[in-house]
Amino acid sequence: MSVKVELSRRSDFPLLENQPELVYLDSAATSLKPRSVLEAERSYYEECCANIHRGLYRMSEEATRRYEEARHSVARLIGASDPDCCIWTSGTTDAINLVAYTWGEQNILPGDPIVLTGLEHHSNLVPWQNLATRQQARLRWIEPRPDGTLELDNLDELLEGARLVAFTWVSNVFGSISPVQEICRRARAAGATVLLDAAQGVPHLPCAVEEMGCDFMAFSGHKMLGPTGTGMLWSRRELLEAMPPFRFGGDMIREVWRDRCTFNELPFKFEAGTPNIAGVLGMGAAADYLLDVGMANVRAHELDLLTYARECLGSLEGFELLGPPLDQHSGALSFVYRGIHPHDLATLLDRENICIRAGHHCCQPLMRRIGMSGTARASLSLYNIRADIDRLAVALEKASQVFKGVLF
Amino acid sequence: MSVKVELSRRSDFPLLENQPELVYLDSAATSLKPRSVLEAERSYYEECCANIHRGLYRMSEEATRRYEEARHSVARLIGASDPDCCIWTSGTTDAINLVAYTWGEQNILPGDPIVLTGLEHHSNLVPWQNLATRQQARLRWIEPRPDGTLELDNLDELLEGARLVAFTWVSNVFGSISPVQEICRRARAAGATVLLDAAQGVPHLPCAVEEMGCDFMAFSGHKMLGPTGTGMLWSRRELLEAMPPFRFGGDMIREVWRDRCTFNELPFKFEAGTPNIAGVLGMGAAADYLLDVGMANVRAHELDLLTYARECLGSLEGFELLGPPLDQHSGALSFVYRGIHPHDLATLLDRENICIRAGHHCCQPLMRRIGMSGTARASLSLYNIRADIDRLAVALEKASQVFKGVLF
Amino acid sequence: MISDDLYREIILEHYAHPRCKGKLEAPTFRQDGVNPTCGDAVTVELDVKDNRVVRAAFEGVGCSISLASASMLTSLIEGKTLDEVRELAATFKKRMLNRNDAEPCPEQLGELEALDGVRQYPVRVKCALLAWNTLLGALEEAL
Amino acid sequence: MISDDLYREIILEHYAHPRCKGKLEAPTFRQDGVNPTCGDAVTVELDVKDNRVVRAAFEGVGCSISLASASMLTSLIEGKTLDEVRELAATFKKRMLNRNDAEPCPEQLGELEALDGVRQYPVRVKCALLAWNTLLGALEEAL
Ligand SMILES: Cc1ncc(COP(=O)(O)O)c(C=O)c1O
Ligand SMILES: Cc1ncc(COP(=O)(O)O)c(C=O)c1O
Repeated sequence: MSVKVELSRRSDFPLLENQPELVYLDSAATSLKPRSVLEAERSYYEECCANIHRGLYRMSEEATRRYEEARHSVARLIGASDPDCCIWTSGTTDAINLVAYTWGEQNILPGDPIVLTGLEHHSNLVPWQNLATRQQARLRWIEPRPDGTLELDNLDELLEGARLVAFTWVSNVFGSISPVQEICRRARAAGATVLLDAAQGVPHLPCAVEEMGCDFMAFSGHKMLGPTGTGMLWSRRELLEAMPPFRFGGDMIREVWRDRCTFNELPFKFEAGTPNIAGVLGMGAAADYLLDVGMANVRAHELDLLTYARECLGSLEGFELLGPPLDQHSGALSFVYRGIHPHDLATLLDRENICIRAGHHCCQPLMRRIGMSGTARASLSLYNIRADIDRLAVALEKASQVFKGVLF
Repeated sequence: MSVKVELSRRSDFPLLENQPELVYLDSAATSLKPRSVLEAERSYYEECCANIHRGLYRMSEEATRRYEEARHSVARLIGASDPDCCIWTSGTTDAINLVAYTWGEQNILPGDPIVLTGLEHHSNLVPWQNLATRQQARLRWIEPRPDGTLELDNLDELLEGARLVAFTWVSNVFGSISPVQEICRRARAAGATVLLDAAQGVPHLPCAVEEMGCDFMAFSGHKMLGPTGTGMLWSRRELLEAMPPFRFGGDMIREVWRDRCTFNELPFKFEAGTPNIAGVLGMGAAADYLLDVGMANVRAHELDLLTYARECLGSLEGFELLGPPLDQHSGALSFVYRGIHPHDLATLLDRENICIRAGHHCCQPLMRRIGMSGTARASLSLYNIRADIDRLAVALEKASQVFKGVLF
Repeated sequence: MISDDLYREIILEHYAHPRCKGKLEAPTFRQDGVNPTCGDAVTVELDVKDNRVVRAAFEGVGCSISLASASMLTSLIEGKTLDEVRELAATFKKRMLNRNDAEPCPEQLGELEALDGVRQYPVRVKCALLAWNTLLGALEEAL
Repeated sequence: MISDDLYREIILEHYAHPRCKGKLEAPTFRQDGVNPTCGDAVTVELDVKDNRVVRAAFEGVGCSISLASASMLTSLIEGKTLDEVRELAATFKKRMLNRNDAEPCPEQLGELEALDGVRQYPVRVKCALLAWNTLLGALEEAL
């Protein structure tokens, strides 16, 4: 992707326009938002601010139309042919908890193995831990290698009798891309249901959810250029129809009596109460934006940046990249630098207007496994440019001055 | 409140500026938003768009600071002395489900009576219905009178042995204000825990949550001038500390191992995953806005409008107000008019640029109880003015022309 | 009565004086339908002999559009074969769901043409279709 | 080494060469502390005789600020009575949490003054306080 394209994209992001000096390298935590996303929210509030689905006036009708159109946009982005199978949630965490409380309660029985990987974010670990405790199920672990790739040699053993396999598409710590299709294929062959945590996948990689082989896919809007408070759960129709609802209340019902009720059809059965209407419209606009750029172009741009970063930073004395080979690498660059503690690095880089993250990245068990208390992580998105990497390299060297004579 | 004050408030609402011809009388469904709320969201996205709580750079720190400041603002609005007892949720429905899944699962045992009123919105009924089914508990009913007030003569009988009393502060159908303190006092004297659905209360009435006597209070941001996708659960510290968490994931944990974890302190224990950061800032700005106007002034303005509306509409031939005496009336005016079906009314009024709601208002059991399939409902907020009522009266008479000779 | 794109005279006429309103003695098919959004409810009953609708009736609560549509439906289908009824329903649904169809209303729809104006009010289209979807539910049993 | 408002020489000095690092044989009090936000962890051990800290030690993983603060803490409290230690901790916490305190640093805090610069970095204040909060936890047992 040429510099010209990069720059024109950057001007779509008001925060970068307002702070041209800023180098934002924390998109794995949350991404910046393009103008069209903010505009989708603003125009809802200023032009057709009404509740949806039940209104008999035009403004409410228009809000409802935009709400359902946004669902179509995100369905298109992930390659889902049936928008009714795309459930709005408030984020990845909410989507995974939805599955744990509904499908999980119904299908995980005492003694059932649940297979996770050692890479999982707390949001794709703690809900299963809790479910396992409630249902007396057992957790099994696909082990990560030190570079964030997964050890699959003993996979068939782990899958024996497994009811559920839940794993991340892309590690938020290492940026390592899991072999999704292989794991899904082998898991389903073993009779397991598969949940894919796509929080770090959908924003970076082309997605054809129906071909990946998973049964559930969860992701967040705020990491894919959309607003906070949005997310989605995708699943197959048979599964969604067989599941009990999660939250109960308005909109998810069909008929209500004092002692019982019947539930609404998909997708509404899982969308109780007034949803995050403005947020949903923003997430739809984010999907449209990504579709417009093209996810293959997003990936190509990211690969270019990753290649450059691995070269440029890799040549710094004392820089150690924690991560997989380039072709399995997406989004996040974790590293250690000259023994400087990640917090100290983050503070020193912040002084140079560079935002990186430091710590356990909501992956404490992974940190224990690799024997670290945390890493420094720079993570990328389509608005980053090579100059951001240059700035990072210079700032790292400057940071090293502080600890010269102390650590090295 | 003088007309001058009214008008100056109206100009705070961009949608009213953009559509001066619009008469918005559906605030019980969702309210319009003042500029300061949109500005709070915009400035987050354009100035300090970062994830909270874990960032070590200034932008993230600033986002965290604003997020916690918003909690203080809403705490102030509802009179909560301890902001840690104020849990962000995605809305009233989410907040009530949180209580049902956590406190409910732990405290409602087979045979336990749960007392509800016949006025409840589906969101404060279906979660309890479902809990009652799961736990084999029983529902008992405080009966509504035809004007939306509650029959309390047999309350002590209903309360015998009750574990939970869940009821609405203000009916979203009739605008009737429940005698909150009396019900709470008697319920707690009988040993029951009390949940107050304040979705229609907080936007309209002064609130001193610690003096009302309830144990839980749930409300939505989008009905109190704030963004969609926001809400709050307030409770007492002892209760919140004794409750298990609801959603599991990032941020709500303290330490995580593969097989177990410990939970974070209040309020974070209940706020798993990346929250609706922009929405929360908007809800904080909405609280600031309401505090600035003063809830006593909001109520005074509303009483003025209700008085005027009851006079002005009440004198139309064939107009029948469904609702309580003025001093127990807030927000919503339900009515029937000349036998014209509420849907037909809503469509005919929409043509005159007047937004009202028609139908069961998510209260099907209540509709059955009062023997109607729906009502027409005009609902008010602080940006409404007497001229809106005048426009409604004229449009009703015009609508009646269509059905003249057909119905009357 | 004023002239109106939505509330045509013939609709109000059916609303005020519904045809075929009531219950059949021993209907061959009977189906309840509700519109959960608004609480409208309708029951459609059919007497069918030799694959032909001999009598039809409806009962229900709802707005002028949904009740007028139910009234037109029941009066139109009497005497038609089940295949003809299915085709009529399909044609009507297609017409109602295509807001931008500028073609004249298919002749076959007869006085249902009066509901053409509803297409400009998308939320009310559900009202116009309630009885028809209920009818189709009843006919599924007939297969 | 460059001069720096946050990373003062004395902090880096403690970080590079911590005092009192290690374990005590049979500590009177022992307390673990973690900062869940970032994963920093510290253990504080005390030998207490006649209400006086005879020896103190710490172990832990963390950034320069949290480890330097732990090192200063342990070296400062040796020889002090528990009441003096509590007062010192309270004074230090108050100082750290008041970003806008323009007063000179209380003399009592000694070389802890070097941590004054941390106040301008609110998220790092937690690092500076980790060992102190852990100490206060240990002292609660002493009551
Ligand atoms: C009384 C009452 N309770 C609960 C709700 C549900 O609120 P939300 O849809 O914001 O979750 C509403 C809103 O419709 C309401 O009016
Ligand atoms: C891999 C992964 N899974 C899940 C999550 C949780 O997402 P959210 O906080 O938006 O619910 C994150 C985000 O931090 C993540 O990186």
